[in-house]
Amino acid sequence: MKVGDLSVYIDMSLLKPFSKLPALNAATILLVEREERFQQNLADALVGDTTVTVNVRLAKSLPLPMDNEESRPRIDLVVFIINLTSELSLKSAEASLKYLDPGYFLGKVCFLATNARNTSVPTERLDAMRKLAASLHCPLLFAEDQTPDGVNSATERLLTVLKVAAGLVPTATALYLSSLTRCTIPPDIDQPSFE
Amino acid sequence: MDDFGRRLLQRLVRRTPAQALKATLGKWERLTVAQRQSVDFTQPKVAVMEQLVAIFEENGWTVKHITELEMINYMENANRGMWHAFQMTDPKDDANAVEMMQFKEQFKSHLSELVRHVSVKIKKHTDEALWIRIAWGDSYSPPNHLKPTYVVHHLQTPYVFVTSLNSKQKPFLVQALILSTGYQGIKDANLSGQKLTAIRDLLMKQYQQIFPSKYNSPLTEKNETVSNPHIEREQSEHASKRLQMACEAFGDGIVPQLQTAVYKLETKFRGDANTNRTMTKREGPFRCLVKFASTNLLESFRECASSGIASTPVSPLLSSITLKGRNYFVVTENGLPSSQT
Amino acid sequence: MLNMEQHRGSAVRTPINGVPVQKRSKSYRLSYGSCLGAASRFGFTPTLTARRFSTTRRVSKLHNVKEKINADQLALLVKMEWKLSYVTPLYQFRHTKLKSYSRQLSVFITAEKQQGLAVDVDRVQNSYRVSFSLVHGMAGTDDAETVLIQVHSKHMFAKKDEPQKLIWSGWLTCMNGNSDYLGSLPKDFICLPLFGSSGPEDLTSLVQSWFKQNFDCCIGPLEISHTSLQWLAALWTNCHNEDNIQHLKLIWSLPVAPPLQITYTVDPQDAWDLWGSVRKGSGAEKVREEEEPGKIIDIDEVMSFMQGLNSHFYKHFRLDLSSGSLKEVATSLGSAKYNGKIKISNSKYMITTLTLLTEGALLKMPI
Amino acid sequence: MEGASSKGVLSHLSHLEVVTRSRKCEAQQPGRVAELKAKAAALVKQRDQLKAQIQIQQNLQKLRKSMNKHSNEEEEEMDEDSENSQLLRLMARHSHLRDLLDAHHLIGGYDVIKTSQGKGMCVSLATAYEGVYLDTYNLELDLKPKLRIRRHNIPPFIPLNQLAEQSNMEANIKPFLHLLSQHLNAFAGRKQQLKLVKENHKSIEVMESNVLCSILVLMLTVPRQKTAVLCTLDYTDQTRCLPTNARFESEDKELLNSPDWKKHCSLLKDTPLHKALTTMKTIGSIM
Repeated sequence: MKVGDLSVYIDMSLLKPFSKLPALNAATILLVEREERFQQNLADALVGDTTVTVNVRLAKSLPLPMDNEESRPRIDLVVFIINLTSELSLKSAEASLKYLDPGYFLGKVCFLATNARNTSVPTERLDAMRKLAASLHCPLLFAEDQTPDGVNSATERLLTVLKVAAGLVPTATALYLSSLTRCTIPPDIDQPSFE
Repeated sequence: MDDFGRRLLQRLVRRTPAQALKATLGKWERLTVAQRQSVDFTQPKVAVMEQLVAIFEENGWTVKHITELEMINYMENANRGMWHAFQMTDPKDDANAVEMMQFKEQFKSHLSELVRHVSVKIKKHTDEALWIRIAWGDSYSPPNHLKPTYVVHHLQTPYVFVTSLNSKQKPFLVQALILSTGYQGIKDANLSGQKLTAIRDLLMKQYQQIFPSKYNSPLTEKNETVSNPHIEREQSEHASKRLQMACEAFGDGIVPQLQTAVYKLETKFRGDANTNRTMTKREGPFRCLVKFASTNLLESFRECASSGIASTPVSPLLSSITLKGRNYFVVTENGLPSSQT
Repeated sequence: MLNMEQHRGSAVRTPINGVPVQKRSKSYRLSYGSCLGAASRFGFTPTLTARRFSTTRRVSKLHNVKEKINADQLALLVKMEWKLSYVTPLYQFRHTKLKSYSRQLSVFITAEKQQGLAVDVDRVQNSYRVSFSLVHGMAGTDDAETVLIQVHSKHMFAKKDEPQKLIWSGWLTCMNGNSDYLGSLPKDFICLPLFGSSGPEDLTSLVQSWFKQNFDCCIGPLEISHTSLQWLAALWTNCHNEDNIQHLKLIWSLPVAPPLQITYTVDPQDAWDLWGSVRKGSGAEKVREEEEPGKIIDIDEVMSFMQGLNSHFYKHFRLDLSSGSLKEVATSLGSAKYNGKIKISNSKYMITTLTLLTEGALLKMPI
Repeated sequence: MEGASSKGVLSHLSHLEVVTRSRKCEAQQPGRVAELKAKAAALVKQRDQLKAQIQIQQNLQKLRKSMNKHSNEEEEEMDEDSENSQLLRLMARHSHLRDLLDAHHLIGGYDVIKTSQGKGMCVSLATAYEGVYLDTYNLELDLKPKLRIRRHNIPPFIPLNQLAEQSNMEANIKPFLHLLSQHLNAFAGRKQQLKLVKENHKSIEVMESNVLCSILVLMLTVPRQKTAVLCTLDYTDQTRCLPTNARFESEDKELLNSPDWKKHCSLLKDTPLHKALTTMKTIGSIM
């Protein structure tokens, strides 16, 4: 495949952060969740915010279908919702990453993990999650998806990150916020201690 | 009333919840309204038992009446024990014209020729289904009313549903059925379950099926919930296509409440080619038994397909539950379409 | 304050004020430590190491357990299905004082039981008899000895001379616990992290509350994690060439409404062939390994073994098992359930299984 | 000083702005002309296309007329370029079939649509009785490797497989669909009649019926002496919704031999049941 084709391929389905002009006092957030359950509650809570008109786009995975390319507003923040009790949820999120323009990874992507406290979550998956977020310098938020307060607190935190990512907060840029909140892991995370 | 009758009645009273017993007595025309009122169902079972025994003795009713009562009770709540479905094959041309009276006489006469002591009771249920209660005896012992076999047959259809039938009794029942219905053979329909209504509706296609049609399928209209204008589902066509395929494979709305499906796989190993190269080249079958269980299996499968846990189009193994009306499969190498790999 | 020497290579955690405090607050410090330890799993405080399962396991075949452990104790261990719990280190538990513990526990149970019932005292008095006993030979080099607890009782209305029935049994063990961790415990603490119980629930909670009161420890339910279940599936399949496992049964549950349960039972010989095909170095190294006393099994082999089973399943049903969770693994050698129920039916593989479960329990220990 | 230089700079900037604006509109002029030329070319192309389509339609009409007249003489003027006429003949046949399908849909026969990317088709058969649309039944068929019924919701007492063999479905599906539609409509008609009888004639008790409605036993009462007459109707021919045989039984033998009741017998055999019963009631021979 010649480089030319490659670029066409990449360009075609790649989601770009600055390909369109932003709307006035509005922000658009894309929630990507394989299970398509928590994202619905989050969406209903997010659009409730009165200070900013929030547009929510819901998707099961990337790439997004081409045909509603024109009608889709510029996406300011991409949130990958990962249900830690399902291996498939993490794999599907990982597979979607390659459809994001590198520009997104400067503070416009964040991971939201649910069911982290569930004991059926093997520690290896939790570490893989943290390593993925750390390697992409993205923040890793944890949320409780079963209770309404869990949904509300997750919505609050997403709204703050979204407002910064959409440039609606004069004093902070997306990159600056992500450098403060990005996930880090201890250096010896890989070293097994039960030899 | 002899103590065998008493034991039979006691078992019936003990096994049936008070309300159901009351309803059954209601349906049993033999009791006058006064007699029915006299039985106080709020009392413990022992007291209810005594009252019933008194009424039975008062009317001089025998074991025959008790078995009649038991049959009505069984017909009302049949979802217990394990029901097996059979399908009669190669019908003669008059098979469709069999009429109830004619079937009743022929079945009773054929069966009593084959088995010396047998008690047969045939009743028609409200849904036109024929219920047959058979108490088997043999040349020495009288019919054993404690372990009756129940058979349900819908006239003009090849389907028969049987519960608590042992292998010794089976040939006699089969012979009697064939002779009295104008069919010439019978085969196991590979369908069994605890809920008679579920396996009957599945086999006789008495449930809402979705077919591809020109017009906008009712499914998409149903779930276009009016959501907030600011929320937009990007892959909504994928979702509706998945839902359409899920409903086409497993039915729409209320589906027969099947609870298990069993697959005996005897196909070659089919891992992903690069990691299990040695296994895929292996000659023999990779034998395994897969059992799916859920309180409502078809609903679970439907949600698997519509939520994407199962990829669509649905695997022919799963969709053949509804297509063929079966829930037991032996899958061999040729049984599986080669395109499956 | 106790100076908790950390695992090799990681920063030593020094307590905040460093002043020695009496016993009561110490356990508080310890339990505080455990939640801190748990917190470290969630990536907030980078200083503490998150521990996890070892990635390789030695299957020691030489342990012929039969000679070392006394017969009827072994029979009991093999017969029952045990409910697992984890126990934090016991403070001042002495293997020498088992006799007095038996008496104390018996009195404790009788007192607790008596509160509920207004029955004349002497009949109830001798109805619960507890016996603590040591299980020799069921411990690694530097593990504490395994303790077996049995509660006999006569039924309330039984006649005087009727023999007492065994109504509840339990054991505490530590099988090949991590030597660094065990070494790091101060001398008055004994670590028997794995607690198995079989019998009525109320007696189990009575015994557990007695332990909590007397040895200042925390006891909680211990699930068998997804990874441990996969390890057990591989370990048991690995034994097929010596003891026929009859079948490898895996029970998955998928998160749909109503929940879907899938029982995937594989023919033992086919499972063994698949296991053989994923073993690394099934070529040359395998021969070298034969001479070694125990074979080394690697986590990647376990993963590709499960991956092989799942992709075979997917190719038939186009249903991805990894979207659900593994709930139970069973063979003729034993069965393990996610909710913490274990049955070891063949004594030969008790050591490996208990080692795995001990590791799971140690993960719950405070740092 | 600082203000002057800035003024200098500002004026320079505005001058540059003026220059660019003027240059842009000159460039505009030639662009405008090219744009118009392209538009013209596109319009010409579209016109030619439409012309060609009209030409094809005309040929199709001529062909369809000749096909309908089954005129066997060869259409000389058509075959100058055989490949083109071949295509036209195919298109004609296609539009002919499409019209046939629409017709079937209109007269309530059946609808056929393609499914699973052409590998299968789904037939939906509508049933109606006395102008009232009743149930619609569906049949999904696999075309490859051979015509086979894949899925259907036909009730089990309609012998679908026998009908398929009998009308040799695999060879030609039209007779099979016709036969099946007959069976289904007859069944729907019989069921509808039974429903109407139960609704309109409460006084007449239905003693016996079956799922296929192929047998019916009614209890009639003669007004004066209140003698009971048992009327049995047999619908042995399942493609018709009228009984093939009707017979009466009663203690009062000679009542049955009376001419009225003979007439009733044939009446029941050629008129729908609910209508026949109303006429018998008006004559006064039954309650």
